[in-house]
Amino acid sequence: MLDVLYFAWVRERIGEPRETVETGATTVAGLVDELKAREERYALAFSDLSALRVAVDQELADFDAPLAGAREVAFFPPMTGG
Amino acid sequence: MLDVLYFAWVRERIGEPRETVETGATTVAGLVDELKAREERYALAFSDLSALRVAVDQELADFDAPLAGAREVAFFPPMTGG
Amino acid sequence: MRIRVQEEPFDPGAELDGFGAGADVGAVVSFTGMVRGDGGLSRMEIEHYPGMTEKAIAAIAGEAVARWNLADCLVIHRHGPMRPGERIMMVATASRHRASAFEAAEFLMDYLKSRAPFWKKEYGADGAEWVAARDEDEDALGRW
Amino acid sequence: MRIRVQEEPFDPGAELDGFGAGADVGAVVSFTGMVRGDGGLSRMEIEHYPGMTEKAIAAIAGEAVARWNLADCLVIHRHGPMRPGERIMMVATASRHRASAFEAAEFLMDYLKSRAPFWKKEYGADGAEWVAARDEDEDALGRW
Repeated sequence: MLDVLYFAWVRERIGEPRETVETGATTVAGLVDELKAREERYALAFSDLSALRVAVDQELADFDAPLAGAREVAFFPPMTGG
Repeated sequence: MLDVLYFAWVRERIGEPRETVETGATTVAGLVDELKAREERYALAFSDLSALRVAVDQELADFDAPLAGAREVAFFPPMTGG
Repeated sequence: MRIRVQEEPFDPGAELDGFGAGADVGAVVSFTGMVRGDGGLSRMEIEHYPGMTEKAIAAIAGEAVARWNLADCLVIHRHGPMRPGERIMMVATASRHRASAFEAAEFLMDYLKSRAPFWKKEYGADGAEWVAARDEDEDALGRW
Repeated sequence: MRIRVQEEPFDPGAELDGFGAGADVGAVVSFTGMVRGDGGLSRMEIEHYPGMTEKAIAAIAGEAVARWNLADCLVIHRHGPMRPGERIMMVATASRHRASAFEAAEFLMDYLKSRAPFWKKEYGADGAEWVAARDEDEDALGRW
């Protein structure tokens, strides 16, 4: 069981801010593939990974980061704070 | 008739903050030579010109700056504001 | 070190009151960022990632304190709706010397811009748009 | 543009209140310099050149405003006696963008340090001494 969070336009494309997923994926990229296979809105949101950033348990991570032990994964565009 | 001002340790060595001098000097350097010839305290204050800065009519100037039309000349060490 | 993530406005003058007090502090630098009303912008909305935001800012501020040996460091960043002229965020640094206070403040700004989980959405004459990150902002991290 | 040369203390928070207000200002940077109590320093005295001081600061601030297209610029510099922990001076800059506000503030500091007629005398355990200008301060002007 993994909490998956979406922010900014990723959230808008997917249509919800968070969901809990049952996944067998061992990496972030594996999780993305599972989500893309689900529905068109996920395929659209994840169509260009270079435009996305990911955090695993609230730390910035790469798409090949392992999911073992992770409780929370978040997807969002590059940050624009400051 | 020229007002001559001294600041910081130049003022302390010369012993007064300002004086009015009658001078025939045409440049700052000429004025310095006249002052040095006056008394030991001036010779001491002006012994190392590289340690001094000069302003003519409240604008930073060089020692070879002309005195024509000047009303006020000031001598002081490099500034330490901020 | 004082870090706040909040929806409410803040008063930079009041925040700086007493900041950096102490006989070994010679320099305090502050930066305040405001919403500009460029190109018909009527409002802005900032989304953030509660939980991660605080952690990310604490890590960035902690690195600034360690690297420039700061006596104190302050970061305030708002989220939610804001109008032109309103303050978005501020940082302040207190240090022995001027150069380190300036450098640390610029470091904080560069990292907050690209490494703290905030996203700006602008509402203007042509509708709403998420602000795109700029390559220069990412490149700016290279100087540290 | 606001320039003040004064003996009295000042309150940076109050000075920043309302500074840089306006819909085209996105960034305000401030710097405040304080007396450090290093090496047994008990007090400091700042001498200046009344008349020239104001002109020199106005020229420096005017150049900063023109060069970085500042929306506003503030310089306050004290003279007279001061104790450790007291504020000596402050500058503030208001600009559209962050980089120009930071650069202009650093420019102001570099020039005020070496081109405004102030001289510091420090009173410590070993007596009184005029602060010597440092080569680095003069060199710093080379970057502008």
